[in-house]
Amino acid sequence: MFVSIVIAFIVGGLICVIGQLLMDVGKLTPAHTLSILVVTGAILDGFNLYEPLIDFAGAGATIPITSFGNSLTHGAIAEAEKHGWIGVLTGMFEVTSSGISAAILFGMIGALIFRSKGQQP
Amino acid sequence: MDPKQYDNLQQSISPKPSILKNCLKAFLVGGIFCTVGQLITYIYISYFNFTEKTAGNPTVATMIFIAMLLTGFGLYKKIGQFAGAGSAVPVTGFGNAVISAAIEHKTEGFVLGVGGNIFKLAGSVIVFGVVSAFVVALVKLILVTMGVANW
Amino acid sequence: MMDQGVIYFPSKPAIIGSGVVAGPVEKNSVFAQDFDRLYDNERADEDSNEKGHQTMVEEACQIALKKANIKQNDVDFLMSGDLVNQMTPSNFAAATLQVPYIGLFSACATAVSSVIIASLLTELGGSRYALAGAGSQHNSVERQFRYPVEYGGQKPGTAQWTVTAAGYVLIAKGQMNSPAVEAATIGKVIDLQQTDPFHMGAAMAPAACDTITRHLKGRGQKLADYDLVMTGDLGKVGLPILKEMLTKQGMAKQDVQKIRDAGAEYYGDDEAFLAGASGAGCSASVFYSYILKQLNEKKIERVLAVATGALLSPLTVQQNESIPCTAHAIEISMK
Amino acid sequence: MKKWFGLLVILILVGCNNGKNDFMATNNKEEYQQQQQKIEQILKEDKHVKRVTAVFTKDSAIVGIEVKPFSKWNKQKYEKKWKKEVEKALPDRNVVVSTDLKLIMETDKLAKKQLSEKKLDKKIKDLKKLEKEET
Repeated sequence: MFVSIVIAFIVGGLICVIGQLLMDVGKLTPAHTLSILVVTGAILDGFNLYEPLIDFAGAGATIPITSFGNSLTHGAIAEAEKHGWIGVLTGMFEVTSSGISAAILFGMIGALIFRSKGQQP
Repeated sequence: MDPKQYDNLQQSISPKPSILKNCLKAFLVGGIFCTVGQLITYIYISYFNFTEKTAGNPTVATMIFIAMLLTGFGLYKKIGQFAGAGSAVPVTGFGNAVISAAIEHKTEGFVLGVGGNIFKLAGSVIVFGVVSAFVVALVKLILVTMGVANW
Repeated sequence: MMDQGVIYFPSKPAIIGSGVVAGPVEKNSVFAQDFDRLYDNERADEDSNEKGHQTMVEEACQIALKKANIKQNDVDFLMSGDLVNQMTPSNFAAATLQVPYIGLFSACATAVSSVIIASLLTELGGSRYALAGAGSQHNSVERQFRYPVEYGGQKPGTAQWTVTAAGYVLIAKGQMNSPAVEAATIGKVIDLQQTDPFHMGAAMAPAACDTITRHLKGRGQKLADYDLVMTGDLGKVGLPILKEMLTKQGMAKQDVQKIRDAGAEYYGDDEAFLAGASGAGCSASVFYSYILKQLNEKKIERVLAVATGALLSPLTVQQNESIPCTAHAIEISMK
Repeated sequence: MKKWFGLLVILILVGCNNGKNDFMATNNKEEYQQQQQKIEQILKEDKHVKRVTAVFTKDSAIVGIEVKPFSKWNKQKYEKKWKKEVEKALPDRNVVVSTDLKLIMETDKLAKKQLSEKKLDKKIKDLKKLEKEET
């Protein structure tokens, strides 16, 4: 299990380094960087490459935002396999709803209980 | 002075970001976020009825909960300034983008302020995720139908 | 002696009162002891950042009036501006103050452009007393031009920190024993195709360079004729760029080295503030507290205060436009 | 922060390595010796397998296979292969084969507890359902 944790650390860290390079060398804004990573995750799953990465690195592959693109594609492909054309459209959020619903929910709760701490550098 | 000349002058004086240092920081912090995620996954597998496959969803939700606390107490922006992509790329960064927008626009009311702006920053991630997933799945479906590829 | 954009005020309108208020973070500023009031709360105990901003404008004006012992009803004009959408903090404060008002926008250079207009009105004999100044509030500016305050984006070392402060002066007809506005130069809008919104210093330095050069030429002066030349918010990176530009134009190196920048000095050496301070409140709070105090105490006699402003909006940045900038200068003297 | 983190890692390590160094753990019923050996034979030679845990009853069997960390990349492919081989070796049983950590942990627990055949059958059925879950 220790080895798995170390692998998660290294793989997750490396994905973040790719993001940092996109921002520093590619001069991209965070929004552009994250969008590119999400698209990359979606494409990797198209080639059946992201699931092995998850098997290998565990949270090192599921925590970075790339996994969001992966699970969207995964849902779409799984449904397409079953239902054909229509499945591509309907399967999308089958696997990934938790990230978005959690973000919306905790965003709302956050807005209810917190106030911008604001000015500390 | 023409713009090109000025740009050279300006760049010779402006400090350059240390890319190596930034990458190291991103690696370290990003790695720590993923390690925490891995530990949470183990907790869900050990103490609840989740398999490796299904533990992903509750783990992501828990990470976003952590992001809410860090954002609410004003810590996430400090981590972000230090770590750059190390805190932006993990799903907690997605959570921070959503939650910070929600807190920020609270003064404009819950419907138009929070509701209308909650995806101001994170929306593009969802949009591009969905569009690219659609295209990838569609291409794959076509290729499989043509018999060029397998599922 | 007419030069493009240079104005000379023979009647020497006087700055007879000033009020500077600032937020809690600004307590760490090296200029903090010169400020009139420091809030413990960045929203000045109001419920929104914009309301807090408005309160700061109102209080700064009231302090300026009180110091000069002038009644609100005797003030003929208010010239004010800020960085929030449609300048609502200034507009709303004007509604409270009930003084004839024009809102001005020169981004961070409003700190000086407002004083230029107020001095002109005074010079023309149209104004007995005129309030002028500008302010900025960190949160409201940050969320408009960049990201929500709590968003964890990484800023590069060239980024600057928007100050929470407001600085206002009361301008009256020329009189003895008050700092006088002798001349001013209105800035051109200069655009050298800089595009990085996290590197305002580089975008604004050429505008400051142009304004300083024109002012000196128009007045037939050299840098050495001033006891203090201070720019507004070029920051720790922008200031050396300006110095390099001026040196390249043949100004004496030892004089150029004496130019100071309010933004670069504002928070001292604290690295958390990256390249230093910025915002309309940065130049306004330093010019109208520290500089006026130095003049009033007769430590210095002649000052050139140059406020720089970046004329961008989030929209133009996203549409990949460059950042045009301006700089307005006033020459204040004490005899 | 770092200290706590280190402590957690150590706790997990200690928790996992409680002297289970044998290749295979089972519920050790004598009547199923033969099946046990069959499974061990199949998996012992495989260089990707780190450890096996298995529980047998008359009607069903569950085999949890822990994959070596660096072989996990192709885990799903191996799992399919092992599934086939194990099913072939135990043709008359309802078999669950999994490389999932949860299934391995539960099988370990079952192997330690002395439960009746009926209860074991039910547990195995539940685990099979759990394994099939997608989200």
